Amino acid sequence: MKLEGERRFDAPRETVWNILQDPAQMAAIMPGVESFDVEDDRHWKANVKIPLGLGSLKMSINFEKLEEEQPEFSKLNAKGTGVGALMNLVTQFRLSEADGGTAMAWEADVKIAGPVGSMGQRVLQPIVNQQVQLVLSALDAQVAKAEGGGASTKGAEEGRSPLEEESYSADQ
Amino acid sequence: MSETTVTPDRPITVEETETAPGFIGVNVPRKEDRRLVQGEGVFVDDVKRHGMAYVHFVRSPYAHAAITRIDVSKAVALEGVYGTLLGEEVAAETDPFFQIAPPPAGELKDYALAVGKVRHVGEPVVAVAAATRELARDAADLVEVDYEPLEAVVDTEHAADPGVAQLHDEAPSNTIWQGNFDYGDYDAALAEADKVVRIKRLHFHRFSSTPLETSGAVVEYNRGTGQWTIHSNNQFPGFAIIMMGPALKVGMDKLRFVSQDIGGGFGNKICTHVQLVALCLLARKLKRAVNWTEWRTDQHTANSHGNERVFLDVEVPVRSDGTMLGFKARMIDDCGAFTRYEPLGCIIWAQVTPGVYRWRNVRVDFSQVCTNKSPCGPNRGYSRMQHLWFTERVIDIVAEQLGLDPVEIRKRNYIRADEMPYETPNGCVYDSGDYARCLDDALKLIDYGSIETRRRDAESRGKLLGVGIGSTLDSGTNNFGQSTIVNPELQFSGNNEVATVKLDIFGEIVVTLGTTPQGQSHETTAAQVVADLLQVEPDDVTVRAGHDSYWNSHAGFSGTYASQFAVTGLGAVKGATEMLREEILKIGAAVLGAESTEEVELGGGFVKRKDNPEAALPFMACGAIVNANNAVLPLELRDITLNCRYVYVPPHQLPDTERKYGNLTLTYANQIHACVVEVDPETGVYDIVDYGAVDDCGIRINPQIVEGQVQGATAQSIGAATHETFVYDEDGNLLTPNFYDYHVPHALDMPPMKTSSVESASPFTPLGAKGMGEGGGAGLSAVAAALQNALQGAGRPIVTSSSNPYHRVWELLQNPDESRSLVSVDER
Amino acid sequence: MLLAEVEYARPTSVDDAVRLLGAHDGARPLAGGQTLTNVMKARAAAPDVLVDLNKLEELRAISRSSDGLELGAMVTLAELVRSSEVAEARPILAEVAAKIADVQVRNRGTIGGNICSNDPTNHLPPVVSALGATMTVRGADGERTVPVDEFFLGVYMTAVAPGELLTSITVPAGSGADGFASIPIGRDGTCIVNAAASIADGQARIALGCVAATPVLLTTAPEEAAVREAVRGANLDPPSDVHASAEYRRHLAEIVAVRAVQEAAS
Amino acid sequence: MTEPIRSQLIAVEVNGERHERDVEARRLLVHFLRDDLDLTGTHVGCDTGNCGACTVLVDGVAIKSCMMLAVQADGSSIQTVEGLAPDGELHPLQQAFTSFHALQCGYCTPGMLMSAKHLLDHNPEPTEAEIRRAIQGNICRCTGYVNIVEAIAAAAKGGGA
Repeated sequence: MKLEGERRFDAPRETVWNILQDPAQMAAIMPGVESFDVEDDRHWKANVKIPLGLGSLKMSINFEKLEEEQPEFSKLNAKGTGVGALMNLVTQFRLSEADGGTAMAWEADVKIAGPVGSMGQRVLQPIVNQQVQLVLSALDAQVAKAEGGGASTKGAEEGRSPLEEESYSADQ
Repeated sequence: MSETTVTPDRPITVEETETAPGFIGVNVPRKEDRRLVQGEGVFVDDVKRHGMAYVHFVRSPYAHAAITRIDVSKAVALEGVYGTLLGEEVAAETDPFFQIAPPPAGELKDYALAVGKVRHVGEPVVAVAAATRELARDAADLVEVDYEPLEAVVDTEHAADPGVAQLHDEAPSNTIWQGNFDYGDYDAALAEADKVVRIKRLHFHRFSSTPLETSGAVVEYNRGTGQWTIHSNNQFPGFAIIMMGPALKVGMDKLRFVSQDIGGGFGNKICTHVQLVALCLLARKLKRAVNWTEWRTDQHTANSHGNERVFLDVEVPVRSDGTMLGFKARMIDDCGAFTRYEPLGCIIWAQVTPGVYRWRNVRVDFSQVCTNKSPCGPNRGYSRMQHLWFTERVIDIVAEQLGLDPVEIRKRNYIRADEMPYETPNGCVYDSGDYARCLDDALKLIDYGSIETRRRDAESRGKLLGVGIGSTLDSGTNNFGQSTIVNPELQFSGNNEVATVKLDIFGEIVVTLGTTPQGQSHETTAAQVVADLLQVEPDDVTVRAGHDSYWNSHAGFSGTYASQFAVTGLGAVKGATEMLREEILKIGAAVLGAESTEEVELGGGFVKRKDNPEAALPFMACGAIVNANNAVLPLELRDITLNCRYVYVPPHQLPDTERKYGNLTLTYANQIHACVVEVDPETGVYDIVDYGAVDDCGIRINPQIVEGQVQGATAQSIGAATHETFVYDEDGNLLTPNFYDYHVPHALDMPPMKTSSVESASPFTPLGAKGMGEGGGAGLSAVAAALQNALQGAGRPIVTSSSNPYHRVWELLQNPDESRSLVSVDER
Repeated sequence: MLLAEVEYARPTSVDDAVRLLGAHDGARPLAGGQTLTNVMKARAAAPDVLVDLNKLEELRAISRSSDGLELGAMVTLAELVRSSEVAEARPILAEVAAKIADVQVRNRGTIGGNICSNDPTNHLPPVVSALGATMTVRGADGERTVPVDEFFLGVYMTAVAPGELLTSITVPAGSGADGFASIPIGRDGTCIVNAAASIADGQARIALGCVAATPVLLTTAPEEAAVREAVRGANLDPPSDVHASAEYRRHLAEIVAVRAVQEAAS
Repeated sequence: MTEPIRSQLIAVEVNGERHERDVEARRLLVHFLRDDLDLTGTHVGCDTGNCGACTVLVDGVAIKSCMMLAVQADGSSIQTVEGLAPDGELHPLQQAFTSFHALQCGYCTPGMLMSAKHLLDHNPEPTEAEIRRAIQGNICRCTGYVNIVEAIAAAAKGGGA
C-alpha cells in the first residue's frame, strides 16, 4: 500500500529536521512505543503496542536509515514483526523552505503480511492511514513544542483535522 | 481366498448385465445417513488417542524468501510442548517427493517442510507439537524465523519470461512442462475456412471447492513393527502411499491408511501426503500419536487450488454457416509453487479436447508454469473444467462475432447421438450421449420460448436480462497411461478398484470397498448392486464404512476421484458378488442334492431347488458350513471360501506418446446447463433468476443420489462464476484467505434450480452406468454466456474471464471496447 | 482459530464493568463477540482482559422516551428485529438489523458491538449516524454523552476511551422517513458499500459506509441531483479490496445514497 | 466485585446431562464440547464464524459455538445434534434430511439441523424464503441447499418420512 502527502509547518526547516533525526523525539511521535533503543546512528529498535480498538497489536520494529541529505531528505526502512503481523515500511520525506515555514513532501510504502492480513484490506488500509495520521499529528505537536509551544501548525490553527489536511492516495 | 482379475479385451463390447430389475435405479435411502444425522459420524478430528499431541505448522508469511535463521528454543521451553520438526530434519530423514514431471523440471525438490526457502504464503516451515491445540499455537508463535525476501512470481502469463525470479534452483526455469498437441490437419482447416475468429486472451481463474471439513490426520507410529497408522481424510490413499513410501524410505505396507467419514473432498484432499509425511516423522520422533487439523485460513492459503489457466492467441476457423473446423491456441497453466499432482493437468484436459463439438482440427501449445502461489491439485472437474469453459467461451464468442444464434451454432457443431461411440481427433472415445436432446431439455427447464418477453419485462424494470448455455463432459475412469504422455518414463497405466464380498459364519453379507467416499453414498449404491445379485434387501447387506488399506480391498489406484465409482467401484462389487453367488450356488446344490448349480437359485436369503422351493438352504447355513463345518463338504468344494475379492480393471491401453494419441478415459457423462441472469446496468450487480441443468450419466444406480451430485456440483460452479476467487496481490499475499472474503454461496444466494436427466447407457461399463459428480463446471460457462448476452444492449462487451464478480461486470459496462478489442474476425 | 491466553471477568454491574476496564491496561469489553472473537482467533489483536457484558441486564433495555428511543448497548440484533418499540419508533433499525450476517450472529451480536467495532462494512454505524443518535458513555468519572457525529474515530476506534463503556444509544424520534441501501456480496452478504438516510425538514441526512474509515455524513436536499452532487463533493477515501476498487466504491456510494434517500422518501 | 481469571470451573447442562469442568478462559465453546466433553457431532468448518457447522442451541437460542467462550456458557443449558434423538428415535428433521437426501458428506449437517430446529421452534410453518433465511449462516458445499430446504419444509409439515 502506497501513501503520500504534503504537510506544512510554521517552523524553520532545521527545527523539523532535528525532530525527524532525533531518535528520542521520533519515539515520542510513534504510536504506542513501549521501549526504544538506539543501536547506532543508523539503526534503532522499538517495541510498540499499537492500540487498535479491539485490542492492541504488539510489534518489535527495526529501523534502518537508508539515505540522508541534511537538511532536506531522508529515507527510512522499518521492519516490524509481531504475533499476527509482519510489516515492512519504506518511507522518505523531503523538506523545503516555504514562505517562512517548512513544507514536507512524504511518501510511504507499507506492506503487511501474516494473519493480520486475513482481516481484509477494507480494514487494514484505513488502519494504516489512521496510524500515519497519528504520527503526523504527533509531529505537529513536537514541532509546536520545539517552537516554544506557542505556535502550532497551520492545520491546527484552522481547526481542521489532519484527515482533511492530508491529501494522499492509497493504492494496491 | 479366491481371487480373479479380469481385463476385457479390445474391441470393447457391451457386457451382459445379469442384474435383474430390483434395487438398481431405485431411490434407496442412504445407509450413511443414520449415523451422520445424529452426529455419530467419525471424521478425522473426531479420532482421539491417549496422550495425543496437537500439531501446529509455523507457516511462511512470505510468498518467496530465503530462510536465514530458525530458532525454536523459546517454543520448546514452553511447558506442555512436546517437540518440533524442522525442514533440515525432514531433508535428512526423507527423500524429496517423487516427481511426475520429466527432467529438468522433474529435478525440483519438494519436501514435507520448507528447506532453505519458502515458495508461497502459508507454506509450512516448522511443525510444533504440544499437549493442547492452544498450546501448539502459542508455541508456534514463539518460533523465530528470519527470511530474506525474494521477488514474488505471481503473473501466470509472464512467469516464464526471461529475467523473472526462479522458484526452484534445481529446475532451469519456471516452466514445468511444455508440449505441442496437433490433431487433424489444422492448416488445411484454416485454408478451408470462410472466416477466422481470433481471441487474444481468455482467463480461467483460481478457486477451489473448499470442502467444509478441512484436511487433517491423526498419525500413530508402532515402534515394534515400524508401521504407521494414518487416520486421515486423504481421498486418494493409493496415490498418497505411492508418494509417501519412497519419501519415508519404507515399504507400502508400513503405511496403513484409515478413514471413515470425510467432510467433502472434491479433489482438494488428494495432495495431503506432504503434511502427512511431516506428521509421520513427528509421531516417530515424539513417540506419541499426533493430531493435525488444518484451519480454514491454512486451507485457503496452502491447500490445493484449482488450476489457473490463460488461453492466448486463440484462432477459430469457421465456415460461413457456422460450422467450426477446430481451433488453435496457446495455453499456459499455473500450478502454483509445487508439482504435487502436476503436470498431469497438462494432459488431463485432452480427455475432452474438442469438448462436445465435432471439431476435428486442433493445434495447442500447452505449457505449465510454477508461481509463488498455493500449489494446485485436482479440483472437481480437474483440468477438463478449464478446457471445457474455453470451448464454450469460444463458441459463444464466435456466435457473437458472426451474429449466429447460440442454440443453432451449438446444434450445428455438437457431436450427434448417431455418431456415438465417437472417436475424437486425439483418439478418445465418447461412449454415448445426446447433447442436442439435453440442450432442448435444458431450454425447456428455463422456458426458453418466453425469454424475449422476460427480457422486455426486465428492461421495464431497468434491468438487462441475458440467457446463457454451458456444457460439461464429465469424463470418468481415468486411463493413467496418459501420464506417459507427460513423462514417457512413468510406469503408470490403466486403472483399477477392488471390492471384497463375503458371506460370514452367521450368514451376514459383508462388503468392503477400496474407495474413500466423501459424500458419494458408496455404502448405499454398493448395497443396491449386491442386493440385486444375491436377491436380498439392501438392509441385509453390510457395507463397511470408509476405507482401511489393511482390509484386502486396496489396489494401486484405490480412492475416490475422477468420477469413477459407478464404473470401477461398482464394477468390482459386481464382480466379487457374482463370484460369491457362484460359490453359494455350488454349496447349495451340493447340500440340496442337486446335479448342478443350474438346478438351484437364490431368493430371500436362501439357496432353493428350482424344482422344489421347499428344499432351501439359508445363507446362514452356507456360511456356517464353509467357515465352521467344512468337513461335511465334498473335497472338490473345499476351495470355496465365500470370501471373494475382485479387481475391476477397465479396458484401457497405452496411448501413443509420440502423437499424444489414445483413449484417455472410459466414460463421458455430460451435462448441459441453461441460465438466465438479470443485470443492474447501474452497478454491475446481477442475479441468476432461472437455472436449468440436464444430466446424462448413463444408467443411474440411485437417481436421487445422482441428482444430489448435479445440484451440488452446479452450486459450486455458480459460486465460482460469481464470487469465489483466490486473488493474490503483487507480493503474493492471498487476499481471500477465509470465508469473509472468499464468499461461497449460501442458501439465499442459490437460484431456483431445475434439473432433469437423460439416460444414455454406456456400452463400455458393467452396469451401463458412467462415473459422474464433476459435471457442474457447465455453470461457469452458462453464467459467462448469460452475462455476455445480457450486456448486448450495453456496448456488447465480451466476457473473457471465468470469474465475474460485480466489479468485473461493472468494468465491462464501463469499458466494453476494451474487451471487444481482444476479438476480431478475418473474412476470407 | 485458537485464542491467545486471556483473562476473563464477568461483572454483575455496569459500575463493576467500568472499574474492571479502568483497572486493567489492555482490558476490552466483550459484547456479542461476533467480531472480537474472530479478530482474536487471527491473533491480530490480543486483549489482556475480556470484560464480559453479557450478564448486565441493565444494558439490555429498550425504552421509548420523549426524546425518542433508548437502546441498551447489549440489545442483540435479534432483539432489535423483534422489538415492538423499535418497530413503532424507528423501524429502519429493525429492517437493517435483519440484514446483518445470519440468525446465529444476530442472536449474539449486539447493537453496541456492531457500532463500536465499526468495521467499515458494518451496517449500523451509518444507520445511527443518519438518525443522529446520541451515545451514552460511562467511565470512572461518570457518564457523558457523545453526538454520533463525534463518535466514530476510525476502524475499530470510537470516542469510547480505554476504561470507558458505551452503555446506550439514544435515537431521536423520527418522522419515519428513513431509508437504507447497500450493495452486498450475494444476497444480504457483507456490504461492499452501504448508505442510510433520514429526511427531516426537507433535508436528507445521509451516512455512507465503507467509503472511509468512518461513516461519511452528508446533509443535502433529498432530490436525486442534489444527493449525487453531495456525494461527488464529499471527502471519500474508499478502500480497494478484492470486492471493489476505490473507484467502484465511489461510484456505488452515489447510487446507494440515492437509493437510501428514495427509500426514505417513499 | 469480580476479578479476572485465567481459568474457571464451569457447570453446564448438555443434552440434559450436567457437566462440570475446569476450562481456560480462552477455550472456545466448540472445543469445550468436542475435546473436553467428546461431543464430536458439533463440527468446525472455518475460523471466522461464517460456516455455521458449529451451531448449537444455548438456552434454546441458535449460536455459533466458535464465537462463544466456554466460560460464557457457565450455568446454561446446551443442545447439540447428539441430543436430537436421545433414545435413537430420529427427530422429524433428522428423518426428513434422510428421506430428502439433504446430506452428502454430512459435515455441515449437525449445524444445519440445529439451525433448522431453532427455526421450527419459533416458526412451525415457515415459507421457503424463511427457511433459506434461517440457514443462511450454515454453509453446505455438497448439496446446493435444494434438498435441505425441501427437507426442512417437509419436517415442518410433519412429513419427515
